[in-house]
Amino acid sequence: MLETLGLARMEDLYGHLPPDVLLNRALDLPAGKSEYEILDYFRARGRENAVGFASFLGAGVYCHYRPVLVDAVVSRGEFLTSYTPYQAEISQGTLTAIFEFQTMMCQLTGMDVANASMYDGSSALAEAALMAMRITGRNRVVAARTVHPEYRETLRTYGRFSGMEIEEAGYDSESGQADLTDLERRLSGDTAAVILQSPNFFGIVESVKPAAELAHRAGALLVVAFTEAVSLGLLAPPREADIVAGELQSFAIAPSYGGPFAGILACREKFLRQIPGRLAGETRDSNGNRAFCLTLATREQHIRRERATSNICTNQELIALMATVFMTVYGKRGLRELAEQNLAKAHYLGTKLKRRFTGPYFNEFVAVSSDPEGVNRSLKGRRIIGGLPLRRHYPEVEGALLVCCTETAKRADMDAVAAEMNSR
Amino acid sequence: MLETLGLARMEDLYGHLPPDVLLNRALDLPAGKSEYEILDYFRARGRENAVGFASFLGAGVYCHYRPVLVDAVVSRGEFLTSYTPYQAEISQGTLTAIFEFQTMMCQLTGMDVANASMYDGSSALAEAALMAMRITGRNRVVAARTVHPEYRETLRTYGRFSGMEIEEAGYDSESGQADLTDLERRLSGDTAAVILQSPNFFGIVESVKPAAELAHRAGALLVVAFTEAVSLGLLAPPREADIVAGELQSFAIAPSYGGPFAGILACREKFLRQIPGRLAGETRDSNGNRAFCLTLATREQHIRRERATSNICTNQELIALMATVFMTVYGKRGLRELAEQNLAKAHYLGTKLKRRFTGPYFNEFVAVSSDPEGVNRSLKGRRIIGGLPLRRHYPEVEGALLVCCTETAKRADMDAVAAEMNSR
Amino acid sequence: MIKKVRSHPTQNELLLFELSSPGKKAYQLPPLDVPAVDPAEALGEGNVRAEIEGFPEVSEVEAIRHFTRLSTWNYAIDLGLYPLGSCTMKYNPRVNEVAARTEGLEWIHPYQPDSLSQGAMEIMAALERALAEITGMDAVTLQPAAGAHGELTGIFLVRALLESRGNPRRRVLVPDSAHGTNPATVRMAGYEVEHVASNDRGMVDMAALERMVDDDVAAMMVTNPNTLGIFEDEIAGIARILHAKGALLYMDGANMNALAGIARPGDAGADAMHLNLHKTFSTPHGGGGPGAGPVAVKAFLEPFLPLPRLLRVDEGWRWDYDRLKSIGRVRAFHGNFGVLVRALAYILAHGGEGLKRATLDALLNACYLRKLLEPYYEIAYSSPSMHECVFSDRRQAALGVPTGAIAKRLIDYGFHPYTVSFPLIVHGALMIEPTETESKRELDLFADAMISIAREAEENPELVTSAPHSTRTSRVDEVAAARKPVLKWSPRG
Amino acid sequence: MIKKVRSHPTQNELLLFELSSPGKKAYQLPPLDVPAVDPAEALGEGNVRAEIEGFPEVSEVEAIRHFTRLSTWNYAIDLGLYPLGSCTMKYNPRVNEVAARTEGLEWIHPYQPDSLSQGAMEIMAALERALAEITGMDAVTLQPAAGAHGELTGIFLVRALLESRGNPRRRVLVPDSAHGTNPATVRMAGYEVEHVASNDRGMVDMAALERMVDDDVAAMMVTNPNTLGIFEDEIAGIARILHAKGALLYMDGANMNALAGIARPGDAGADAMHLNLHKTFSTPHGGGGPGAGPVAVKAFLEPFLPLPRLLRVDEGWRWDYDRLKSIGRVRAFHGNFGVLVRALAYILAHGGEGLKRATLDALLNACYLRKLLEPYYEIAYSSPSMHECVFSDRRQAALGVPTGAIAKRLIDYGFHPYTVSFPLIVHGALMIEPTETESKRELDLFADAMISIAREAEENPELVTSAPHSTRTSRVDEVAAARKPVLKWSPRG
Ligand SMILES: Cc1ncc(COP(=O)(O)O)c(C=O)c1O
Ligand SMILES: Cc1ncc(COP(=O)(O)O)c(C=O)c1O
Repeated sequence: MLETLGLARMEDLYGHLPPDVLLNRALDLPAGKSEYEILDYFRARGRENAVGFASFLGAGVYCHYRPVLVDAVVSRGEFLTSYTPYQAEISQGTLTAIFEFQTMMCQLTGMDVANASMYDGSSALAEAALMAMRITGRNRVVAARTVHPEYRETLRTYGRFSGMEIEEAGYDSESGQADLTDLERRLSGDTAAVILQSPNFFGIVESVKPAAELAHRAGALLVVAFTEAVSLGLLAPPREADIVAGELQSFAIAPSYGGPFAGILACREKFLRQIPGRLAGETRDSNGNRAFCLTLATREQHIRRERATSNICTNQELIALMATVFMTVYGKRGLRELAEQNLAKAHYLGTKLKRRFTGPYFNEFVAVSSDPEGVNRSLKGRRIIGGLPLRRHYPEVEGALLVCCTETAKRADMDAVAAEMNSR
Repeated sequence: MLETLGLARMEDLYGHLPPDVLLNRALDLPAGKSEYEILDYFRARGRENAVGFASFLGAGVYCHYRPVLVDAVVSRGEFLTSYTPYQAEISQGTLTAIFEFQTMMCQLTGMDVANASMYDGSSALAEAALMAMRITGRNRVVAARTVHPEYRETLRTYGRFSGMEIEEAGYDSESGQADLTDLERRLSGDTAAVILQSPNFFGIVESVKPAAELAHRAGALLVVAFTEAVSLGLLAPPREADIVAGELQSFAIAPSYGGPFAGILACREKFLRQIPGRLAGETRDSNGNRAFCLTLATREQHIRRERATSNICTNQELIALMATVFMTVYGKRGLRELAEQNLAKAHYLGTKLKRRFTGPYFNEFVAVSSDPEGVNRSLKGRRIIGGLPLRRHYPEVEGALLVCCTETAKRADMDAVAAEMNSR
Repeated sequence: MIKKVRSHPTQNELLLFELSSPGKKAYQLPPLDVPAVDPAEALGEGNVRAEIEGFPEVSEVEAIRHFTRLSTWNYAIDLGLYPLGSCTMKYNPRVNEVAARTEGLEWIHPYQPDSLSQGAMEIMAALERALAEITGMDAVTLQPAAGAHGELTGIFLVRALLESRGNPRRRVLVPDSAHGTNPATVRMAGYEVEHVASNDRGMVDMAALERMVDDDVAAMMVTNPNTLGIFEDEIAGIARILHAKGALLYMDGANMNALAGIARPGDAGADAMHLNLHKTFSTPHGGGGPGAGPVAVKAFLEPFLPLPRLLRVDEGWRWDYDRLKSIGRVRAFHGNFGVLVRALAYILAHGGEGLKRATLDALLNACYLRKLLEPYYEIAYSSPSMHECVFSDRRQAALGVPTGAIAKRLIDYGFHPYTVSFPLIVHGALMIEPTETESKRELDLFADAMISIAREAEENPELVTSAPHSTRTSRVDEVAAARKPVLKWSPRG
Repeated sequence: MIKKVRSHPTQNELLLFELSSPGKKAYQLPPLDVPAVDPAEALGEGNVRAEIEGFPEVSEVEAIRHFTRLSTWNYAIDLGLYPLGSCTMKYNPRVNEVAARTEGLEWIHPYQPDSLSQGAMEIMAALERALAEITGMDAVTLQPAAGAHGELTGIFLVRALLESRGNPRRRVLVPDSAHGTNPATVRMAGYEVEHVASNDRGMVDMAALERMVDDDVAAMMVTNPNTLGIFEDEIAGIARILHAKGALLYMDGANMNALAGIARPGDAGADAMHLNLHKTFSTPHGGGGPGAGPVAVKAFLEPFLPLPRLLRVDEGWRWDYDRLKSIGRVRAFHGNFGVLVRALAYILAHGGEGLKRATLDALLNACYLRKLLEPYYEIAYSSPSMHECVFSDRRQAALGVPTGAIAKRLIDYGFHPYTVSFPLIVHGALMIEPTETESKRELDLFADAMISIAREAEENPELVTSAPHSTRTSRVDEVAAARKPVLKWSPRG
């Protein structure tokens, strides 16, 4: 091939680059390794993390069973190694799956429209707020402090440079739900959105309906976030919301130290033109057969450039596909049964412990302890990872652990946690 | 569907069976389990076996690296969940792979024809002996005692009821090679086959050529077996043999406590009609395109019934496919380099130990020890599985371990074995 | 009208040897951590080979594309109904594949000490127990690698037993409807095959049997349900006739998918039988294996089973080699363990209830298809069908459209054909086994296709006889392949 | 003549909702080992939902067949060349997938104590080190989830820095050849976009730049090589002009596949840049993600990086949240860790030498294709190509065959099309990036196809404009899809 190009050496391929930008030495990296050495390396690193521990951590990342079908499907090269389906005629597999995903997301959330995925729940929430600003032409956002702290931090970063003003509304120290009176107090004529999360960070189910009424009365939109998608199998969907932003990690996605996950944005029909991200739509091919394609691209950066609804391009399609397979495997009854098992497990442990809040909870709750760190330390000795100490994010909630029990929680481990916490 | 059949209950589907043959109770088996419980069960069983041990066991089953591509390929449903390729027009994938497999087997063994696989090396060897009887019309077989003991046991079982008389020829207690003079002494006018294995059970390379001359002089066929396929990357192929029977486990097949593996039969052109098992052949389709199909079925049971060359039907196709991917990944240079690494590792340890035999060895050898069991016991404490004590199969070789070192053997572990064995 | 498939481009691909170019590689080995050794020195010049003539050299991406492209030329269960009669092509739960890849099961050596293999041995013991319960037999060997291997083991057992009684006898009876492996097995065990005719109900002719059984008959091999998908309802009587003359009843259990949970061969008088784990107990067929063919026997045959046997001792499981009457090994090592794991996973997933439900669904699907197709195809025998139904092509053959052509035409309709021309006693057999894992929708589509082809046979036979028309590879010339066999690639083409 | 593909039947398939029938299930949960809880009691009537309207109910075999059938409708890297310009669709070694599934990496929670996460943190630290070395920058954040997310993070950093200096400034310069994410990002960071024209060599017009840069310019986003596949050889000069006015040079590193091992943006004056790990450092694109877009910066920007940061202390790694100047998080948790594992696996496999070799092969393949196609298609700019080459459809458009039609026709020839109509400054762009993992054979077949289409454009334009002709789905009506959007399935169709 070099001959074809009339070149002598491979280096001639970049002979035209200015010498001063060239790297005149070899990269300072170890020599290439065989796949066996590479796997040994990662297995060794893996052993330096907690392996085979029982865990009661939730707080936005949940450990659920993963049906084996999920891996069987996403391992197929036709899904794994294809690009964003711009060329519809040879991408119908991905496009059909996205269309099914969008449909199931609407069925779960009660919204009219859902996109093909966002990076994660936190960036989806930030985009939802920006979306609300575009829709309302207002610039203030009121977020409940019961929204996941890292979601609020992400919101702040996105908001900081886009003229978004963010206020946080407190919560009822009894119930652990957002304090709607405080929230109402903060509404004004330039409030673009009210942001709630349900179940909230404390695991407590929020009252979406009254919040929606407050927001709408003030001419603002209600944005509802979720971090535990399994709860949608049992909880009433946030139909009263205008935009729903969520995280699908619970749908067969391994915790993987925090990613890759898949965010989702869903909204009412009328806000369709303002939703960011990819959308697959139904249409026909020239033979009249049903077909699908990416649509409404005029919202997107590659067409609209600086006037796009967002700069998002690559999203999390393969993860959304995993979630789609997960939803297919569990189906209508399975997702319900799964949610009910989560409910039962969490309430089994929840009733044994002193809980900080009284509001209804799904699969996690805040447990009070005189010595949270001490509890975790001695549980660690028994290869159990206890709950998440709330100190850092909620200094006012002293001596508390956020404890999560999914369907994978074993009774014996829960008993051990209860014994440990009640022994102090 | 029951209505369509005009039936009321599912049980009516077998209402015509005589009551006395019906099972009038439920099967005494535990209730059905979820996939999570099933995987837990097998993981628990797995932990009851040696996991993460370094192992120096060979003796017909070898631990080699498995390229990740092998699993990626055989996990594809189109290979995994298809049947024997009787319908060529929708089985060209499997048929093409078999044709490539047969070709590579011929390239490796130096034979003209290879079949699509047998159950394993031992049954392949037994079939080779039966094949030799059919070809020569004779009924005696002389097998060297250096052939894998379990292969010889299998041969005996197959031979016992088919009128085969089996004699075993001894070995040179110096070199560890088959004793050709003893072997020659046992040849007679009704010897159908002489059977050698190379490298033999002691890991020693046999001299195929002189054995072939002896056999042929007596009008018998030479059957050469192999258990360590990787050796074919480095050793001269047994061209002088008439039939080659081998085990391909070394080609990316996990030890899996002894199976499934894949046997192979290869032979000279002129014996083609007597070879058992499936054969894929090249032909054309009605458009003149190259195509492949199963061929020469008149040798097989489904056509020839009691006059078939064998009763084999289902064989080990998926395993043969794994071996095909393995051979493709390593290729011409890789298989050589792999074999040379095996040679180097075995000789590194071999030269540190007192070896029982002087013949040339590939990746295993017999090491002498005053207390083999003691050595293994203390190695086990260090999570090392030592060599195989020869006592059971070769009582005359007292105080000996059959030690194998593949490319996966780590220098430190080999040093540990050497230290342990030389310390007594 | 073809509803099930549409045409789409599939990638062409050369053979590996044609793709190959010198210097390409798809492998990398870790650096050698010991001194290299000169092969010629270590092994002797003469023992070292030259480079492997013609062996492929390709890159990693070429390798994965090669096999991925090839795979797209295959039909498979994962793509649709695969109604091969007698083959029980059911869907095999993917969890079985994951179970078989458990590290502590996949990477263990058959020679590691029993003390380090207890988990594997417990799995085998648990499977032996379950299979004994399901078949109604007393003991099970898991060593045979496939059904035919199991048959061979079974007839070896019969012969060993009879020899121990002083006379191995000479003949083994095989119904004329039997699978080819049966007679082939009989010969490999040194017996003569004697065929037993079927009666007009598609069952063993009892009168004929009475006449044939004498004390030179070693055994009879009966498949039940037989290859016509018909239950031999005289099975107990067959056993009585044989036993009265000191002969044994061997049952070919390949069709156990029709009985699991509702009837047990052991209760009906079978003395020995094999099971095809890769059929009834779900190991993906992998284009032709691997499988496993355990043999279950009554207590009096147990001493003859292949060695070693699992033995329960205080410390746990032990392999017992000390068995004087054993026929010896039928293969090296402990059997196709990976397949055994899949079978146990399947049994654990179903439980007793689930196995029976699967059986009932298998019967339902077969009877449903028979019902839909009977108006268009001639059923071979009027007796009720169990897990499969067998038609004759008489009606279509009269129009010049034999079973083989109908099969090829099914491909255009998006289905894998049924089993063609077997059993032999049926004129142009169409042998259809849907299995329990197929949905009504898939069955209805299949019936539509079959009915549409029946119509084509009348209106446009040529269309059927020249099928398939839609595949990347059109009708393959199998005659030419056999006339001058080309069984390997060679540079000159 | 079409050499690469042949037609074959592919299975049709309904949507899950159409397949669904009540009572079917593909799941089973372990029995509950604690008392069941009444949802209404625990949560309150009003909080409990009715059944999920329309949610699917299918069996396990229907589920796997559904997705397997769908998959066969896709083109993919595993099937062949995927020359999407700017997307770097290279083959991603399968070992990466295995590495990412390591139990101790896949099943760890981001909130488990640092003491139980040291392996994960070491992996991230090692990757940060490697990326800094490859880019010639001082510090790296791995938090961004994709390239565009990295851009956003990068411009946030620029703005935070400038604000800390007292004036964020108002404008960010973006070449007219830039990828759409660049201007979109600028707006999201509250800046105005100002476009910089390209000169006739397809590079930034330095004179124009001189004029535009003043102390109201915050930064310029430069892609290098740019989207024309041309190296901006004045890059150092661009940096000088910007720096002279206190503005920053942000580099879009999406095309790093053309530079790794031969040149480092940091050495050429870039202050901040992102990398698309899913392009240059190999994560399979998965039909649209996931990816990762780490941002590498010079030391003076390090204090502003998102928190938390990895901190080395005596006990090992710790997450440091105590960073006053940080812009804060750009997402929850620690980034797309699974993608980071794949990237490190790729870097470990290649090493420094291997990365350079890959870069050279990428250049070679692109230049080779350009050479073969130049006689038939009009190259957009005469400047030398790096890792991709961009043609214009002028010659074919004149015959009524625009780039979009040529792209669709490529499908009939068995290839995925190139990137169509981007960059915008090229009339009907054909943007071709073969990547280093393609073989000469595949490139030659692609060139043959392109040349054959060029001929068809002259002899039979209609054939090209009505393509594709061979796919199961013919030309899709995207206009209708956008006119009245149907974005979800509903019972009434
Ligand atoms: C009735 C019957 N018996 C025996 C066999 C042989 O089993 P295998 O193919 O596992 O050797 C089969 C398989 O085709 C069969 O259908
Ligand atoms: C030049 C360029 N910049 C930025 C991006 C955006 O990267 P991502 O898709 O990962 O967000 C792309 C990807 O298409 C690109 O090609």
